[in-house]
Amino acid sequence: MSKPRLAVWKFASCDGCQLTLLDCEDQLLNVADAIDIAYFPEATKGEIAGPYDLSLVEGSVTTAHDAARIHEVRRLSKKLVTIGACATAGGVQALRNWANVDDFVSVVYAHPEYIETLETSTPISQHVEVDFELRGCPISKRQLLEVINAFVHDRKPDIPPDSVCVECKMRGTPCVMVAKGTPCLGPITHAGCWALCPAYDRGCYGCFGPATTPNVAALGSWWRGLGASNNDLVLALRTFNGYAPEFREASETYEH
Amino acid sequence: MTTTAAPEFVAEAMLPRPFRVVSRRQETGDTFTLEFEPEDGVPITYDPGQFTMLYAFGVGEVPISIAGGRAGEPLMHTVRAVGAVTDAICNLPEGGLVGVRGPYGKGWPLQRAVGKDLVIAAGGIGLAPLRSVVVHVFDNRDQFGSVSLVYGTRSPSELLYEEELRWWRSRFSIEVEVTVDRADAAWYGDVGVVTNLLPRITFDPANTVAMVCGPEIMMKVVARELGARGVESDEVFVSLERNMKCGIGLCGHCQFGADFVCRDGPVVPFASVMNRMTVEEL
Amino acid sequence: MAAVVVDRSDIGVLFDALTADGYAVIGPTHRDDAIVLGEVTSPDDLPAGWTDSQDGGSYRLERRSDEALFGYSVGPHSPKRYLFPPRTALFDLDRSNGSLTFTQREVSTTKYAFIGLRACELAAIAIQDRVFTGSGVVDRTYAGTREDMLVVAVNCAVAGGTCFCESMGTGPRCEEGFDLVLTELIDGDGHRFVFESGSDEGDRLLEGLPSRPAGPRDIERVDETIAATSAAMGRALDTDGIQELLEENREHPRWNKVAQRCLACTNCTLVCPTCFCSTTEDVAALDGSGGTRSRRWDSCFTMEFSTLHGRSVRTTTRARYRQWMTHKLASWHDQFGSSGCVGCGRCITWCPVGIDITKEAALIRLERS
Amino acid sequence: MSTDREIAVDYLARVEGEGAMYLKLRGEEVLDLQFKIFEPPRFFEAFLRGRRFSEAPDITARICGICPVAYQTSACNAMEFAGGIGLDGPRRDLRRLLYLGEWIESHVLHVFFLHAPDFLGYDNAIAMAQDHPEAVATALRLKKLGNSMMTLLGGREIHPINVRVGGFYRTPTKAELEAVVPELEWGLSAAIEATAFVAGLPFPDFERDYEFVALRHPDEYAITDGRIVSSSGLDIAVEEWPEHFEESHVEWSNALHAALKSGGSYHVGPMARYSLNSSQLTPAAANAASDAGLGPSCTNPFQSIIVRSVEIVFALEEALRLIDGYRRPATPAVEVVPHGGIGHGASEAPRGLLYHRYEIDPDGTIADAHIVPPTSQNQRSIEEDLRAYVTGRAQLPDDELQWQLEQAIRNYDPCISCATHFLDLTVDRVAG
Ligand SMILES: Cc1cc2nc3c(=O)[nH]c(=O)nc-3n(C[C@H](O)[C@H](O)[C@H](O)COP(=O)(O)OP(=O)(O)OC[C@H]3O[C@@H](n4cnc5c(N)ncnc54)[C@H](O)[C@@H]3O)c2cc1C
Ligand code: SF4
Ligand code: SF4
Ligand code: SF4
Repeated sequence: MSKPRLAVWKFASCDGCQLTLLDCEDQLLNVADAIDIAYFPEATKGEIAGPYDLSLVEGSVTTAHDAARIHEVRRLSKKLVTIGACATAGGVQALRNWANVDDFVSVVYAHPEYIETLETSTPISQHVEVDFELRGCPISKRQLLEVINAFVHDRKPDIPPDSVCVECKMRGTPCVMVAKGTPCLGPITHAGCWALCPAYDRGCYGCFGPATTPNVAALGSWWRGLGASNNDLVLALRTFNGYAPEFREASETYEH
Repeated sequence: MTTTAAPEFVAEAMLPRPFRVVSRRQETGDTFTLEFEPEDGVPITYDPGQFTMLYAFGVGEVPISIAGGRAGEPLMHTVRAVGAVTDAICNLPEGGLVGVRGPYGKGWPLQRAVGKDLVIAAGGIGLAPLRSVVVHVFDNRDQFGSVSLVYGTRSPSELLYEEELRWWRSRFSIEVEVTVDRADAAWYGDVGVVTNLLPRITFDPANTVAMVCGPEIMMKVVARELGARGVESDEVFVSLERNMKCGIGLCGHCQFGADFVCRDGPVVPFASVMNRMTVEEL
Repeated sequence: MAAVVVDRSDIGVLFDALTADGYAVIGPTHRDDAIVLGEVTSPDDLPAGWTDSQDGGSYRLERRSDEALFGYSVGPHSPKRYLFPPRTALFDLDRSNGSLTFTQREVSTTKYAFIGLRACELAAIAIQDRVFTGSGVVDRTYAGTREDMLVVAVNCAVAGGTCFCESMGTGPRCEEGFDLVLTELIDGDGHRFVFESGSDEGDRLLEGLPSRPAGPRDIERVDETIAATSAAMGRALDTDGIQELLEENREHPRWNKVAQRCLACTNCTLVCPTCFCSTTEDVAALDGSGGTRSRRWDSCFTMEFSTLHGRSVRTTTRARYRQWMTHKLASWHDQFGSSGCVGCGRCITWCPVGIDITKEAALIRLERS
Repeated sequence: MSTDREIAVDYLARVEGEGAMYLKLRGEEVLDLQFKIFEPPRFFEAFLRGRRFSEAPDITARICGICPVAYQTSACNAMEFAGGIGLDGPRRDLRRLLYLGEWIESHVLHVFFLHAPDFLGYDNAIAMAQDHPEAVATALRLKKLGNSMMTLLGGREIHPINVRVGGFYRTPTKAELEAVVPELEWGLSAAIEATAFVAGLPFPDFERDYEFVALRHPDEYAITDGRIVSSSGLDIAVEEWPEHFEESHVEWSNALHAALKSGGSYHVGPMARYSLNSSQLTPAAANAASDAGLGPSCTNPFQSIIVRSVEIVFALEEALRLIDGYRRPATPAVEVVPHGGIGHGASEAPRGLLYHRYEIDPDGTIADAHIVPPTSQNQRSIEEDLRAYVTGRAQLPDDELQWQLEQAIRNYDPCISCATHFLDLTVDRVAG
């Protein structure tokens, strides 16, 4: 039986999500046994031509070239899974979507005319059909392995879309919002990180993006009671998943 | 502390036994009937209407009604592929292995129907849990008065057990009426919803037990229609469906009001749930 | 056995005795700005001199003027963490060589001794006993841990800001379900504990403690302490006819109101000492040779909880909140013969936005249909 | 007759990010050489404007998934500078310890997964594992060790959540740190062996006279802070960076090129650190270096792989020392309140000096941000290496030349995600 072929693609990103695969030290060789790592430029020079059975796509679309390239990736891939906040929600670079990109370019570059970029940073799903979106900035190792496992066995990945609070409580961390008045995005943020931040004595900053049906308005009023300003709310909602619809819309209501 | 049954240890009750697929038949586009034999040779004895928890390796476990399998026969399930687990089960080849726990829940009140007329009404996949009732009736035909089966699906291609349906019909000892919502070119039978068939069948409303299984809306409509014909709502039995993770009243998922559908149902008298069935998202 | 008095200076003997008997001793400890359960090996591990101030969505630790060991009310943890752990492996699967084998996981053999459980927590354990062992099937993990467990309970000397055990008839005095119960007294007669035994095991333990018989003055002080706690309850819930009230008000507008504030974050259910919902999880080896199935905490507040054919039955937060509260206060009576709420106040305190079950019930009563 | 040749690598592999190389040759003569970074720009410096000073560590971490701690540290340093404090005592030790975890992880990744396959002729480490299973198993275990230090101190290995301006959110207990000691001890001996293995690789005969730039600290091999020094005697405080360095924008790259104002390219990274500070290495690291045949400095960029191995040894030894002396601080962080002003911060990322500069408004809002990552500082040096390397080797067949030139780029462990604000190789041989 021939092994399924895996390809790892990079768009605008920090490389952290694809590094997560290399960070699975204990499982890496098993993964390589179960699937052919056919295209993964960060880790290998060798390259097996497509089509690929599974494509992991990291990063968002920010250039005209990438907007075209993603269609080619889709064409070459049986299943396409986006990995991380960039690919799933546009990433931190989507903060440009609220600004004038020309201003942005001139802040960073002396010769803006050399820079080709789009006005917006957009998630992969705005360009092509996506089979599964894995959240997190960065993604969790455990969940990445679950997605690969599910794919190899032709099943749906078991990635509960609950709030971070579920994991926080399972972990036994006393709620930082209740016990210390520290603002926390946990109740509206997608689980998967094993409620890391509260366990380290800080509020969740939403790096996994919105949970299902997040009640941002209710959490927002509570935050204000804890002393947060509208601008604090805008900043908190607009980080790595700011362009996810639920966070985006809510942040816009706090802007005025 | 009173216990209704001999205490059973749960993790044991949560522990499936391996069963092997001995036959697989495609019923419709997405529905398959599979028969299973226990690897350890110990068969499952059940009441019609009960269900098992079927476990697909590495994917998960789902409740599935027992469609048949009398003493000495393999365990029969009819499964519609609608999601992760049911897809995996429907894709099993002959010789494939699953885990089986059960049987669980309260089945159809066959004893109560002895000496009475019996109305069996099924919609779609709802015929699966009623199939074993029909089989039981044929095996014990003299225990019941007039028996009728009304069955409806959305289209002719979605009819389950077509061959058996034809055979049941040919026996004339029970009345079989079938309808489809939308006909195709080859269909020369009835068109319309199941309730349309009810006026046609004969039963004594004062001495009838009805067993109904299908989508919630269909069960409500049939029960109301039967009520209008004079059947008491506590003689109408419906089979409820809720998400279940354990099948034994511990996971909490299947609660419908105070009932744990897995344990207090799935078969319940319509009278006990009709108020609740009108509450949205209960 | 009659009540005895143990001095603060001698209380360490109890910890030593339990440890010597092979118990893992679990008690209140001060961690992460809260009082949580954890392993304790001596009275030094207890949060001496701390108390808490609790309200909807707020919990703060404060210093007491004395060095009381139990001078606070319940924290975010309950014994549920140990009896019904957040995640339990059920069985392992092996699919090598063409067969499928399921192998039961062994039940944990840890013997727990809980120190400092309150009356409401004893009531909650009694409820979970009925859930996990009382309805025909017996949950092995629960029953296994429960069987060998020992309880040193405490009569509450302070009522928390969200406590309402008085209304639920579950406290503050510990009536049953303990091996030992103590009342902590600090006054002119010193810092001491009045112990009463509730079992043979309790008798045995008491015999090993340096103690003196409790005098009438000590007993009087215990009664006064508990009475004062009863009088100081932070909350109250009118339970009169509550089952009918909720069952008849399933379409009450209040459900919509609360849904506007509710985050459906699950905190209330997970801190509740009686909530018992769970789901299952499968982990399979990448090569398909085997795997493990586990059970983990779940909550009726998640969207997935009631999924049927790819769609949730309770899509709205309104329906989910109603399910939770109606289950707790109403249908629980039909299922397990008591309320599902013991009045510990955790769901009020630990709701990140301070939604209050007592207030919601009162509002439905006020505007009942 | 000499023919003009073009060698183009459109997508360089085993580097972090997207880059390319273009080379145009006429016979032996290099007509054109470009090391291109086409990683799309992400505009961190622009959207940092308007954010709170306290957000800089978490946001800038996202510039690079390979060296987030470097970004967090330089950002914290800059904010602390603006707030008028410098971290000291156990909080500084923890910052250094976390950073060492990143050095170990990043260096092991580069040495064994990205670079060693070049020398041994494999496409990747997984292919290498077939013939060298033990070396790869050891490498994986070392990498995991680096990651576990980051997880312990930072919460997770990529984009740690525990770093804040002024220190940490939660500090570990001594017992938590001591739990990793046995694995660190194993790691130290494994890394010493690995250095010997790496020292035995075949190195091309190639030396260059670099202007090295790195941090230097009076008491230790500098990582988290220090003064900026160079081989030609520059010795400045971090806040003097703008006076001595400048960045320019070339048409073929999305990464800015940096240069010394005094003229010319310079080189940052392990070779620079080693060459400037090797006397400050810990004893086992110093021994490993001399056993591997390194002198007090190293000017063959292909041998940077040895220097990285030596730095792994150093990192493990230093980690053991820090854990031994650790006392948990009373509070995890010190309060830092920058009331406006300018903050400069630098630290030694695995790939070299990483400089941050922020202008902060009186209310703590970032008004301006400027970030100079190591790879953009090395761009010129890389191009110069390539030019020098081709000279005398232009007769090599295209595929061999391409492989060696790619290797010459990978000598720098270029992190292109960082540099963009940055690989493919194209060689054009023009018929002449
Ligand atoms: C008592 C009873 C008897 C049933 N008998 C049959 C039968 O004979 N044939 C048949 O095809 N189907 C039957 N079903 C429905 C069947 O259980 C679901 O279709 C199945 O659970 C869907 O799971 P999935 O993983 O394939 O789908 P997904 O949509 O991927 O399911 C996700 C999760 O939701 C749960 N879930 C989803 N739908 C249901 C549901 N309807 N009931 C319970 N849990 C659900 C599952 O537990 C699953 O873990 C019965 C259900 C019940 C309660
Ligand atoms: S989602 Fe975050 S971690 Fe992943 S590539 Fe984007 S910035 Fe990096
Ligand atoms: S700390 Fe945050 S994630 Fe944890 S329970 Fe509280 S609100 Fe939820
Ligand atoms: S708690 Fe929130 S911010 Fe922290 S790692 Fe988890 S999802 Fe990300």
